[in-house]
Amino acid sequence: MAELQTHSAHAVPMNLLEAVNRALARAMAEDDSVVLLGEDIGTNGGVFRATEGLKQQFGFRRVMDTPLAENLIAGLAVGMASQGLKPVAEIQFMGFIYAALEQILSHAARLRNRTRGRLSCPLVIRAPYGGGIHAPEHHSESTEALFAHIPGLRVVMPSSPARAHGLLLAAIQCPDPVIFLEPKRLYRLKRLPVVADGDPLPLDTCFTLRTGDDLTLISWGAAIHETLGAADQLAAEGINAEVIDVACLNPLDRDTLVASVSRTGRAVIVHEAPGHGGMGAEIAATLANQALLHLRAPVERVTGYDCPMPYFQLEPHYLPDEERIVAAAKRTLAY
Amino acid sequence: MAELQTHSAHAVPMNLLEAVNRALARAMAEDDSVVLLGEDIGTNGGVFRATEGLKQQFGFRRVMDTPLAENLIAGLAVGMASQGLKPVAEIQFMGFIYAALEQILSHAARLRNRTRGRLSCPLVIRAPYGGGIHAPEHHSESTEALFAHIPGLRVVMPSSPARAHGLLLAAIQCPDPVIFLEPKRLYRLKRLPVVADGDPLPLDTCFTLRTGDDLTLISWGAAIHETLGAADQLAAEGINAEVIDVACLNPLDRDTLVASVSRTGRAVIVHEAPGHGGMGAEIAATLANQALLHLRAPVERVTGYDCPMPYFQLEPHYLPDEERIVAAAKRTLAY
Amino acid sequence: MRTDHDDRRVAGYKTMALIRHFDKKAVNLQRTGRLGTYASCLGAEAIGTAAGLALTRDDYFVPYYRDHATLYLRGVPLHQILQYWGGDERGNAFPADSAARRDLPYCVPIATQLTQAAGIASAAKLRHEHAAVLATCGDGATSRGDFYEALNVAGVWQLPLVVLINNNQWAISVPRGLQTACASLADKAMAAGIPGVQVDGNDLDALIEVLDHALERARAGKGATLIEAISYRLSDHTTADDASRYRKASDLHRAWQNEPVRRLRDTLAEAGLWDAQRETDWQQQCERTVEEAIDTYLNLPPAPATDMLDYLYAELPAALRDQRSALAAVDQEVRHG
Amino acid sequence: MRTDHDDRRVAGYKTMALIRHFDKKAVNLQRTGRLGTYASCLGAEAIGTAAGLALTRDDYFVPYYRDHATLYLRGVPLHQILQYWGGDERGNAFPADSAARRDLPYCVPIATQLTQAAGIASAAKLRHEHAAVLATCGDGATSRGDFYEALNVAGVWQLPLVVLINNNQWAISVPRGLQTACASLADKAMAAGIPGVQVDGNDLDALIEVLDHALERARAGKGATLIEAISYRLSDHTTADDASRYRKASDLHRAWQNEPVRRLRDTLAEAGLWDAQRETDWQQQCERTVEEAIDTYLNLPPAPATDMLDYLYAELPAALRDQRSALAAVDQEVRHG
Ligand SMILES: Cc1ncc(C[n+]2csc(CCOP(=O)(O)OP(=O)(O)O)c2C)c(N)n1
Ligand SMILES: Cc1ncc(C[n+]2csc(CCOP(=O)(O)OP(=O)(O)O)c2C)c(N)n1
Ligand SMILES: [Mg+2]
Ligand SMILES: [Mg+2]
Repeated sequence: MAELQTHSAHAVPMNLLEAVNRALARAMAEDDSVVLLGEDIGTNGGVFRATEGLKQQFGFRRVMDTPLAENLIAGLAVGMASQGLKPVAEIQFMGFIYAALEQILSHAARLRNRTRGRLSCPLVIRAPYGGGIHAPEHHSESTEALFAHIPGLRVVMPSSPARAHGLLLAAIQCPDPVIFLEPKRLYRLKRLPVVADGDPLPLDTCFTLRTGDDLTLISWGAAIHETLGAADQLAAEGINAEVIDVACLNPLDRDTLVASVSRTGRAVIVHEAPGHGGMGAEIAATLANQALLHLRAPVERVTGYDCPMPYFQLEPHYLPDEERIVAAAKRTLAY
Repeated sequence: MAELQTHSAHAVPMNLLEAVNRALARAMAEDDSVVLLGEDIGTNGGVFRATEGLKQQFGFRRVMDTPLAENLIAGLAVGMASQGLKPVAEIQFMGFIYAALEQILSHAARLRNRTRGRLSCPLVIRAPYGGGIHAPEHHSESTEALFAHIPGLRVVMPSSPARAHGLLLAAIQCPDPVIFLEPKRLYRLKRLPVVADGDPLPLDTCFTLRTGDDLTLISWGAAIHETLGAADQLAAEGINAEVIDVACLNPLDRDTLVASVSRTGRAVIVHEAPGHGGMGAEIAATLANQALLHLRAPVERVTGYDCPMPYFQLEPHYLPDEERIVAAAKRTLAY
Repeated sequence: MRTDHDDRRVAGYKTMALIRHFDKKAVNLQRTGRLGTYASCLGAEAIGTAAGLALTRDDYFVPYYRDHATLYLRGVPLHQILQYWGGDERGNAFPADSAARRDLPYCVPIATQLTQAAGIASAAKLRHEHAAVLATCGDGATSRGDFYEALNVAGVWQLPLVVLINNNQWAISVPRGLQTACASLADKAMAAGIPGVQVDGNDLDALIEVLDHALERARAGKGATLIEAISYRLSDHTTADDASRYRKASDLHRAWQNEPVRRLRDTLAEAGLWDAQRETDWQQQCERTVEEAIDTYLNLPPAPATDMLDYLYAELPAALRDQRSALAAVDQEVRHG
Repeated sequence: MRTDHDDRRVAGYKTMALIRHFDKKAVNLQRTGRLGTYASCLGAEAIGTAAGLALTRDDYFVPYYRDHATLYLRGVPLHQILQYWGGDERGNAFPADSAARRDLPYCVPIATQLTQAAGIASAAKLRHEHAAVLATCGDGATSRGDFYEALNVAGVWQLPLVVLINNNQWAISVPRGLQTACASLADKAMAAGIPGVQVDGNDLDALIEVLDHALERARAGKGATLIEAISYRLSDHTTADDASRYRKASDLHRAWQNEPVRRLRDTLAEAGLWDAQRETDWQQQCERTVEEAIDTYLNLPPAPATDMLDYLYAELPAALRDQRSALAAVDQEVRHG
């Protein structure tokens, strides 16, 4: 699905963080069953201020500061969702989500299936993810692949204020459990127009951000930023890259990806997470399987190294940057 | 690396479970710092009897029945390993390992790196994995992909008594943290010769179980069984399949895989876990990248469906069987 | 004069006797290959029954895997309980008109149901329902952090939650004394700032009293309670276990002296509420009821393979269409092949 | 007559004053972009110092992220503490000849260090060491299941473990009263069947006494203790936080009245163990020491990019060779470009 920048009469400039905040406020205003829970989300408005003002607006009953326990947060959310509430839980940083994995994998993702539709689990778990803000250890993780491999879950990663807004609205309305990973590096990057009363965006399609015929650059979340930058650099040299924001890693819109690469014949996939077993592998494998005869070069992956995100001194060397993306694109073109 | 069935003077017939038990006993006898911990591993000898007799032989101080808490088991093991013990923890079923993920991902896999080599974490976490024994819910999981994506960890999955024995010895001796996943479906399948005083096997190479020129079948763990069966069926029709047991999913021996498929030009990857984001994707992506010009057909994946392993009535429809593997192989050959 | 209370006790006894019979038959079904691994409730009949009697239709029940009696009293037919243990998720689709309609299904990963129960309790509180949530677990479960996290939030949020521990002295092969050094499991409530009560888990009357009190307290907005019911697991852990490997026959023998079913029967008989004739009649009734349930169970149509995808998401995602077609083809084959 | 005990108190005061100065400078370094997010220990100087004084070289220390004083006393140079907070893992490579040689590094994921500490304690017990393990955490950490799981196993295995809670009343913006309804955090020890003690976290003498006792008890094989030290976080949570958003200036002001450094100075002065001259001299010494540490820190050579792979496994796996070469090329470029 192609979505080029929407400009509308109702559009208001927002950064990604404000877009998240506005989507939460709107969802809560429109639906009483939407409740928020997490650490420091009340009076403090969240450590990034994503929930700023919401406790004041909707009261402490709907904006719950929990005790400090991520497994608890997830379990509470599962319980609430099983009875028709729509909990939106915040995990303060993605690096602290692992204690919640058992609840997510064994229960949230399975409750509907396990009860053959009698109960469901319409929760959203939001977490800021990714590096690039010189944060402490464990504050810069990109482990989306762990969640994308869990059947029954939806994994959504916006990369612009408009997509953060529209996808978060959709995630909250969605009757399935959703992991919503917010690129904290882009939180305050720039204000872009968002249609605050616009429709939710679909949860199972890629977004084509830029069209081109020479190769396809595929990415999601924060790395979209460098990917678009690389596309600009390539354009300056007369190379037209198509740029696709995958946005939803499970279920995955394979059709858009395969169609694009079948046309361009070349693909570079960019993500921040370690390459080994990352979601770039799934996409590369899919392209190589479904577009094999169209491929004019091997599908390349530009990713984090196969080590934990280093503490911030070495972080710049870890993150895929425009240079690495451009180099991979050129290798692909020269093949 | 090629390892065809070893027959030696010292070989003793064992099933996979006995091979695990013997490797544990030998490691404990040879090294005082090896200790076992887990639920029901003491007097009961483990619910599958993998630790049968070890408490009697080595005492309750070295064979510790823990309170019922997987997060605790992993944390204890990390603490012990940080001070030079070599804990071998049992998680009773892989479906109960998720509570331990935070300790594994955030600590075990990172301790050496975090302290720049001052401390290390030579632990082994064993867990029976996979379906096919008509077990209760959560008792049939294959979530190796979650662990294979964690840098700093080693993920090992044996598929025969000899490999279980040799790889477990190696895992215990290894100075890195190892997740050791035992195919419970093969535990008692058949007794095969194991050299009880043989050397540990290497932890970073594939095992070529059968050579062939027509295509390469790639698998690991329990699915090796059906994969070998499929190779037999194909052989009956005059098709010679090479069969590679990946065995170690991280670090991954890409060279052996690429070399084989570069020669045969065709590959089918088989695993029990859901396909989406599974380790088949990493291998398919690697092959398509590094062997692109040699590929005569798209790399196929035969996997579980993208849903949780169903409770046992539907399990037979979920698990990849010989028929599906043979069909994929033939599609590949007919391409 | 026969009171309401007496009626409840007699009803309780009938359920306990029925479930005991059901349990025996379920183990037999497993032994003859017609059921999967099954968790017996032998020795836990009073606990499960008391829970079922104390709960109202407005309350919520969050079971663990030995709560067959409670689910039965919540309106789940026995054949559906067998269907679950027979490896079929449809067993968890509790009847829409039953008290169990919103209850959580059996929970396999130990203690994970407890934080969920706290979540249900906070939903009930948010909606100002006059309802309590009862969650159960075993003694082994009290070692998992979830147990503590759930009690802790229930304390600080004053949730309408009652956690009932079936302390049957064993977690598979691990005895209670190796789980914790805490003098009594009820004392663990202290850590959460809520009341903790110990009760004889073989005494239906005592159980009902304690549960009534705790549930009413919860419904009235006065907060959570932890209950430790002391019992003994008279069966193997499950049909996959052999308890003789790790516990003494003499201990088991001693525990049988205090088993809940006969004990209640004797009490009722002494009070003139039960007699040999009623016992014979009821045992016959139990046999008929359980036979019927088994019959229904064994004749249930198999689930289509497509079920494994059809309930995963609210709507089948486009990404799964091909996989569903493959499974539909399997179903075709099964039907016609 | 001046006693050993007096010497220890004076040494304690000196450390507390030094760390207070260090802390102020570290916050400044962060504000001027020369340090990463930093967790201040303002108000926790007595706790950290008492821990450092009570531990022996044979003991093990398992810190959380505010334990700068303790690490310093364990022999970690101040510049290395800065190096860690400056975003460099080499800060965790504590000197091989120091008491900290085997200590765990700062732990960021709340409470996860506690089960590890229990593991270390069981290793020490297995080896019959005369050693205790001291692990620290905050009040917020007591809500995580790990806290409870660690205490529980320490109780049932009689481990030589002491868990010291720095109850500074806040977990970022969440006050102690929203973490738990338990009357005192020390009471949580009950759930594990171990003793729990409350102590004034602003009183070095009291802290040392309680710690000495608990650690000696642990070393003697008598089991674990939970200690709740009551303090107040006088700083923002970290340099990334603004506490004025969620707490009253008046509360903070009140807490300052009881702050540990001045309080100990006054006590020592009254006892004739300290005076204005010594204070001036020592403050000057603190400034010099901290300046030197900052200097050393700022002049540390940057780590090569290859470090991110070189310590991940004991030996570089073949699978990572290409990635290492790519990083080595980056290092080349940095050096020559
Ligand atoms: C998280 C988890 N770990 C391990 C298991 C395997 N297991 C099933 S029942 C059980 C013992 C539970 O003991 P207890 O809580 O006392 O309940 P009981 O079975 O005695 O009623 C164990 C270890 C599990 N189901 N879930
Ligand atoms: C598992 C986990 N969840 C969340 C965080 C983010 N976080 C860092 S400190 C903190 C509060 C900790 O409070 P407390 O335990 O009282 O220690 P204090 O900082 O007050 O000393 C939080 C929520 C974290 N580091 N780890
Ligand atoms: Mg039990
Ligand atoms: Mg605190």
